[in-house]
Amino acid sequence: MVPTNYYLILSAVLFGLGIVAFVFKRNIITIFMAIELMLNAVNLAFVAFSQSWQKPDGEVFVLFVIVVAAAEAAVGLGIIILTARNRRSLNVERVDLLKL
Amino acid sequence: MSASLVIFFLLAALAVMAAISLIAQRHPIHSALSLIVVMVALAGLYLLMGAEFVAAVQIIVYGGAIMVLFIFVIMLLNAEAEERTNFSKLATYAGIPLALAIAGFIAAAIARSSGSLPAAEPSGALTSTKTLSMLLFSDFVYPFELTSFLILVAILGAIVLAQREN
Amino acid sequence: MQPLLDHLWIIPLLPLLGSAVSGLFGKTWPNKIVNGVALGSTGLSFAFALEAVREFFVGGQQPFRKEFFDWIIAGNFRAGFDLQLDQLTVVMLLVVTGVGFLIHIYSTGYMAHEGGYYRFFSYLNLFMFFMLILVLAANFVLLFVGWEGVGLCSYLLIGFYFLRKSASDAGKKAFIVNRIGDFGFMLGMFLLFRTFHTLDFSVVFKQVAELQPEAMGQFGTLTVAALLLFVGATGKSAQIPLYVWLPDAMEGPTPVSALIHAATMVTAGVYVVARSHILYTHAPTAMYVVAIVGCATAFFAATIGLVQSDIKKVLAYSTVSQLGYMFLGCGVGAFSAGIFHLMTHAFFKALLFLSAGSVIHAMGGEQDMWHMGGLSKKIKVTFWCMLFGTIAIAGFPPFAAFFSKDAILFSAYNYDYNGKVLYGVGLFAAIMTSFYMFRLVWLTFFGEQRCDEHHVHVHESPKNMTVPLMILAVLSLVGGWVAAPALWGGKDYFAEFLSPVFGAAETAGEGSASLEHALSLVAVVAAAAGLLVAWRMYSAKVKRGPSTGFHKILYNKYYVDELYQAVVVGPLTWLSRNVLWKIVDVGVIDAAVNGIATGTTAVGDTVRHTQSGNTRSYAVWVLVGALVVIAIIFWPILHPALFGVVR
Amino acid sequence: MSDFLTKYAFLIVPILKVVILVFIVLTVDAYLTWLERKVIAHIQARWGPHRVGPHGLLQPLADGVKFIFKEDPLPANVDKVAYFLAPFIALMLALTSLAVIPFGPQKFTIFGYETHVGIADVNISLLVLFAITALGVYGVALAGWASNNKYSLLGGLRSSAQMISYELTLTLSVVGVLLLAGDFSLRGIVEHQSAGKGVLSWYVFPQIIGFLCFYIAAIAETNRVPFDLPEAESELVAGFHTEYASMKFAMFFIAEYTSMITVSCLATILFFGGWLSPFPDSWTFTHYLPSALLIPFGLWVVFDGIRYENLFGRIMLPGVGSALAVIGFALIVFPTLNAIIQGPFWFLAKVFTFLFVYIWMRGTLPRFRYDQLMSFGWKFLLPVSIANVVLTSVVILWRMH
Repeated sequence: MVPTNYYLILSAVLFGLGIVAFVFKRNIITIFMAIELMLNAVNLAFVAFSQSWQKPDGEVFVLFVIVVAAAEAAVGLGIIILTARNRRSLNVERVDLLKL
Repeated sequence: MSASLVIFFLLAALAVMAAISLIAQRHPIHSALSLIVVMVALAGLYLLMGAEFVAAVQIIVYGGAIMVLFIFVIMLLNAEAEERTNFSKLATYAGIPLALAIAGFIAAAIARSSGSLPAAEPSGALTSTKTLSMLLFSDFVYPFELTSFLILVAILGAIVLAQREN
Repeated sequence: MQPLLDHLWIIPLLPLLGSAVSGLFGKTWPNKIVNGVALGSTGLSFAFALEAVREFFVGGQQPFRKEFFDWIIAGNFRAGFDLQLDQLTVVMLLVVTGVGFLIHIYSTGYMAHEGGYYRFFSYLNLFMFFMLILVLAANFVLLFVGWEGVGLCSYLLIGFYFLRKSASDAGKKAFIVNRIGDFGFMLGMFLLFRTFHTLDFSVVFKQVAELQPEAMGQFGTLTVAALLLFVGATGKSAQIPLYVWLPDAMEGPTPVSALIHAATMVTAGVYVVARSHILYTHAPTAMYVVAIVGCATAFFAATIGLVQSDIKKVLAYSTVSQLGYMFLGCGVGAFSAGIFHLMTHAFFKALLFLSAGSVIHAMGGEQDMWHMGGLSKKIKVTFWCMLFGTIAIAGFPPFAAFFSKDAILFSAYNYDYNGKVLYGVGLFAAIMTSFYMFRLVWLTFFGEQRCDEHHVHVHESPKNMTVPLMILAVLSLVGGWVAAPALWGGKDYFAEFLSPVFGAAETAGEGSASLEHALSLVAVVAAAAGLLVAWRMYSAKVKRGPSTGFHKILYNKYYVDELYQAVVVGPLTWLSRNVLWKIVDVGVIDAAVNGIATGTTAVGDTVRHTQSGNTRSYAVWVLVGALVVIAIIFWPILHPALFGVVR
Repeated sequence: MSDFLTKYAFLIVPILKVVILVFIVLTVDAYLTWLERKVIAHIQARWGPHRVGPHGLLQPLADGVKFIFKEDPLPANVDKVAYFLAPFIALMLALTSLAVIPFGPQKFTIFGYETHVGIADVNISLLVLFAITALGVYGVALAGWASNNKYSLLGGLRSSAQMISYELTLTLSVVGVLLLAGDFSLRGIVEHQSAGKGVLSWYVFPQIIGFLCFYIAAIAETNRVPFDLPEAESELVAGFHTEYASMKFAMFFIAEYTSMITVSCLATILFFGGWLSPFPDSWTFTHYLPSALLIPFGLWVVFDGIRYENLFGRIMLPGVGSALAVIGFALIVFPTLNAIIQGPFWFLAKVFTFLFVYIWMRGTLPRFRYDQLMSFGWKFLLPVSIANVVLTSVVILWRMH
């Protein structure tokens, strides 16, 4: 059988890659994808734990996470569309009104 | 080296590769495709662990709805390859090391703490959809209803955001 | 069945409601409505008090005590809203509500033309509330609430004409002087709590009663506690050395002087001493001090009263000296006599003050006796009332003070520790009392009129002022008769009534009836002597002579105020200005505040630059935060890992 | 040799089954095109293909050859990866979805390895099916985007939007069946429908609303008329596969028809009792229905064949007809064979009916306008299917108590 902490380490690695993408990418949509990647990594950890402890709660939680991700995608992409319309660019570094 | 271990390593390698390509690709569509691959690989891992329902939902919702939404938006905005600007000195120099540091932290913590966990094996009774739905509608019923409300809010928000004011 | 006793809280609550209503909404109301509220609440609480007393008597005079709700609970300390009703309380309750009600009626006439009418009655009702709390309280803490409350109301009412600087100064003086006394009182309470771990009267006094009385000249816990409480009493009841505020308090409206500074509030000190009589009987030293202070005050104030020209000042000093008598009574162990004198004094001193107020009202605000004279024809009612009061205070039989003052002096005479001296001084003070009172009468009502008709139009006061006067006059006549039988061998019904409270504490009383007759005869003679001297000096045409020598000293009240100014106030002011203000406030507090402000600005200026507006930089900041949090969470797992220590 | 087979049966048998299935499916696809052209032609009072082979029976072969040998131009600056990936995704998913569909009841053993009719028998086969169809969007969307052509892009956008919208309905309409059956496995669902009263126990009767929603949504999912907006030739040239030619185009084509088959199978299984006979088992004579159909048809083909205009036809058609007739007789002669054939027979019959309805609709119905499509999907179909779910669950609860 596969030891649980293999899964956990894999999820940690994916999470880290998600963070890297989060800071490294400039395209706002891709950054959003990075967030989704992190969520997936977390889901993997959840499932691994729930299977390891033989408790289904973790999987229920994964379902919730997926729902939240869906809602987030809907709103986030709406925001992205708006930003792209107004700023004529998807590069986050060109969206820098957030200063004094 | 049992078969499941082999499958695990194949899928894990696939997932990591795809994640790396998500970072490496310049075009958002390619990033999205690699992300889809990651998700499929994760679904495979769920199956390997015996969480069939979650695997299916993972593909149906993530692969079938969310990522399609992403691609749809990318097409809609006709996004082209990203320009690798470096206006943020901080992100350029400190970003990647910090990210790796965090990942290392977590990985190290897991490696040191979770060695004694029982292996994540598939067990029929556990992940039968019946069990999940029972749990979902008994213990987690209020969170469940809340999520429905959340989705409603998200729909409204998306509509309000996306409509052109006229 | 005690329908009202079980809801004793109603009695104090009514004046509070009246005060709140007239204070909050009365500003725009016509005087009639304010009268309705004020008189209604006071009268109702008087009626309820009567009912409560009736139930008390029906219930066989069982001391009543009830805990209505918990007010403070901290550890093993409990201070509840507990009210009690025993014989002593009955006396105080009736005096406070009854006299208070009369004075309220009087005020409706006296204040009719003043501004801030609703304010006045709001304060007055508030005072009634706190006074009732004070007399009904069943533990020291609640009593202290009333204590401070009446102090506050006294301050507010003395400074009622706050546009007049002298008035507001007098208010502040009263307040501050009382602070000193209250400080002593609080220390006393702390000491009692530290000793007995509770402040309930019943518990404390029961424990005290079980203790061994301390010897004379011994300063044990009980003595110190008793003395500290007495410090508070001196402050509230204007005894040496804290009496100085009372004469100035005459700046307030006359009804206030009558109610607060003659009848009720100033007697609170006496009440406290009598209430904790067990404590005092177990601390003879403290009792001796009380007796001496009381006696000295009685004499001292009387001497000052001899030469004052302001009618109210005379009465003020007479109040001080009468309070001295009460303390003398308590000090020599004749608590019932002290309380008895408290009651009678409440009647006749209220009567005197109100009559004086009526005179002032008639003279259109004139208070200097040298500008009066010959008023007896003009304002008959006031004259007769004033005369009744004077005779009463002077101690002629069968008026009230004859019995009460007589009882006190008698007890003093029988006091073990050179009681004869106390008796002598008290007697001399009695002579002076009757002197300055008759002096007041002659200067005010006889002789030729020293004011010109053109400015002042002398007129009798309206009914709502004269009626209370008459009632009080009657009271000050008959008020003492409950003790009358003692003269011909009967028994003193008042002492009888109070005996359940004081009981064993009553050390006075021994000594033959013949001696008692002799002493009362002496007292009457003394009063008559004072009357004669006053008649010799002031019945003829008199004009104000130059004040010289001893007279000057007396007229300036022994320069006590100046002394305090030099010794206490001056140094304090210097300290406050040069240390507290210039160093502490400016140097420390303001500096700290401004320093924080400037520091914040400086930090903001530097940190501001991190806000580049670039989203990716913000993302990295998020990462930093996350890293810190994760590090903190995982530290216990990780630190071996980080330092390469392998399991 | 044989022990080798028995040893590796767990590998060999599935591979064999896959090969056979793929072969069958591809053939069926090919002849489905032929059938479609014929039927539509007749609906439109034409002859349809009849040059290549008798009654154009060899037309599919010709098409296949054409696809293989046609030139395959690569449009200017397309996104190569996506451009090549798209058709593969489409075909792969279409074929994979067939893997979980059971075609018959029997379990049989070869090389001592017990297996059944159909590739895989997973207990959440329905979920798997939906998962695969959910991914089906990418083929179309990527194709549309990659080929760097605004018609294609529009086609891709339309198709992705359309597919997402109708997928909801597709899934929700099935929930009713799931509630009744309480099982995710298609085999289990079919077996639940075998309970007692023959036809009446099929889910189409309690779930008629669900069935209608399902079938409409399914047509939309497969981008068939009247929902074929992704390739609306009158507006978008050819929609998402405008830029595709030869084999890649063929892949899209095969994918489309395969998904048609899949959907038909699904409808059969979910609502029409899969391989179950509509008649009660007591009627043994219905077991001869296959032969009773095959023999006359074969004879008619023979009879029609001898009078065919050219020699090739006169040889081929009687051959085919006699072969069919022989099969029919064989079924009568060998009852065991007949018994085995019953399930697949009914299954195929039902599937064929649905396929025919597909073609029929294409022949008759006009195409939706895009806004009509969307409002129909979101404002009518989705609410109805949700209502269906609620109704079903209420009824079930009411039955419980």
